[in-house]
Amino acid sequence: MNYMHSNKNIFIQGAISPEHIADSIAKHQSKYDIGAHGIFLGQVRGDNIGERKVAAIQYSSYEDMAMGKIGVVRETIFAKYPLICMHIYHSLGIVKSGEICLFVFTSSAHRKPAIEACEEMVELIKKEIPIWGKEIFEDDTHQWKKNK
Amino acid sequence: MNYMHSNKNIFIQGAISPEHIADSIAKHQSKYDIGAHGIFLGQVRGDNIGERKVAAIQYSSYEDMAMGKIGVVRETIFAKYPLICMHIYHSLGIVKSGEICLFVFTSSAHRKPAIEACEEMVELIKKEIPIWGKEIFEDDTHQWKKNK
Amino acid sequence: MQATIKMFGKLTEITSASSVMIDDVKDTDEVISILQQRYPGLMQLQYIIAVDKEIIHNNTILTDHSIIALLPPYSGG
Amino acid sequence: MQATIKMFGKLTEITSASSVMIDDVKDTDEVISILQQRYPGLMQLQYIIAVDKEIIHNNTILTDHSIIALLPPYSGG
Repeated sequence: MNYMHSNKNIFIQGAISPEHIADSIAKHQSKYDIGAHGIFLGQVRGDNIGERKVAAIQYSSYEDMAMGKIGVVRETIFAKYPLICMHIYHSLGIVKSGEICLFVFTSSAHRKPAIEACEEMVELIKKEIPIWGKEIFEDDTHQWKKNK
Repeated sequence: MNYMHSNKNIFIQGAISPEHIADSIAKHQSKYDIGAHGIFLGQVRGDNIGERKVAAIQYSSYEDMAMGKIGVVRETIFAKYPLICMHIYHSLGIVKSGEICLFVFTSSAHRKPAIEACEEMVELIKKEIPIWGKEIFEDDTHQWKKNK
Repeated sequence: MQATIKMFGKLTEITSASSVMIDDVKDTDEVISILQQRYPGLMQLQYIIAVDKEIIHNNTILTDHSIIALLPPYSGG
Repeated sequence: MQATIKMFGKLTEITSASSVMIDDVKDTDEVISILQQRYPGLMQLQYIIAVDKEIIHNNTILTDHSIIALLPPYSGG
């Protein structure tokens, strides 16, 4: 219980590397009660907006508030699904197009809870956690990202 | 179109390594139209069945038939969701408890198609692809796995 | 017609082989009937039949080189 | 009461700062009113208000050390 309610830092400076993801997966191979992992990765798109092309997104957060909200959201998800564990990482600072900015990782004995909790957690992160993305274009202009 | 209809081999001898997963993710970082990846990983549980504990699962397949069925199932999913790509890997032979035996990886511009296609693909693999798992216990006895 | 029948999963324990040959058979009903005589344990087990990698639901006439497969319930993943 | 108001996202471009101080304010309505005078551009922008990391929906009396934050629509992920 201690673990699941922990408000540990979800933020990573810069992009989330594929090696970080591999390490997270490898750490779960000694947990013999896990039968399924759900993973969601958000990747920065090199969108063309008019004449301009997105080169990177610069993320910022109200970190103190985000930490508390993540704790609340984790509890909601653990209360709803029989999860064995859940890990969440979000980038701060610059993440270039093609790089990964969000990593949600859920594990359970059978597949349904891991898959459903992962999907719901992604929605909650976008809706409840105070994070802002600033799209930096190749010509050094910018606009503030809007979530759909 | 050539690519999505390809009946390329999904089978890997033994466990799927976290490094293999990291490599697959890294290969998608040059695709600037991708904004979301959905990943499902199946991991062999060390279940206790009565007095016995599962040490490994030995997977076998009717490979010729499986290859054709995977092609059909891929087409179904690509017709239904606006995916940018999808990769599927399943182990054959021995996969020890704690190791990964199934890796489904879907990518799209926005999150919904990647998440939904990944979930549906996992269901279709379990239902439509001729693969069998033999649970090997620590005492060298075995039983044939039954999917729920 | 000579038929080759591929066996999978638990069925391989009944036949102690991954494939079985039968001479002079014309259709799948005949194949199953002969297999059940040869391996009575087969009658206890659940399986579907594929001919040339397609699942069949009715008795099917065999042609030269038909590949028959007996498939117990899948348990991949 | 002296209040510290943290600004986030696009709002930092209006204030050219990540936080703003205001002296002698008693509640959040007063804070917003003063900010709108100081930074008229604020009136064009969408945001919600948090006091001590909790989102508020009505005018809220400030206490010593209250931390006010103006939060434009989130765009994480």
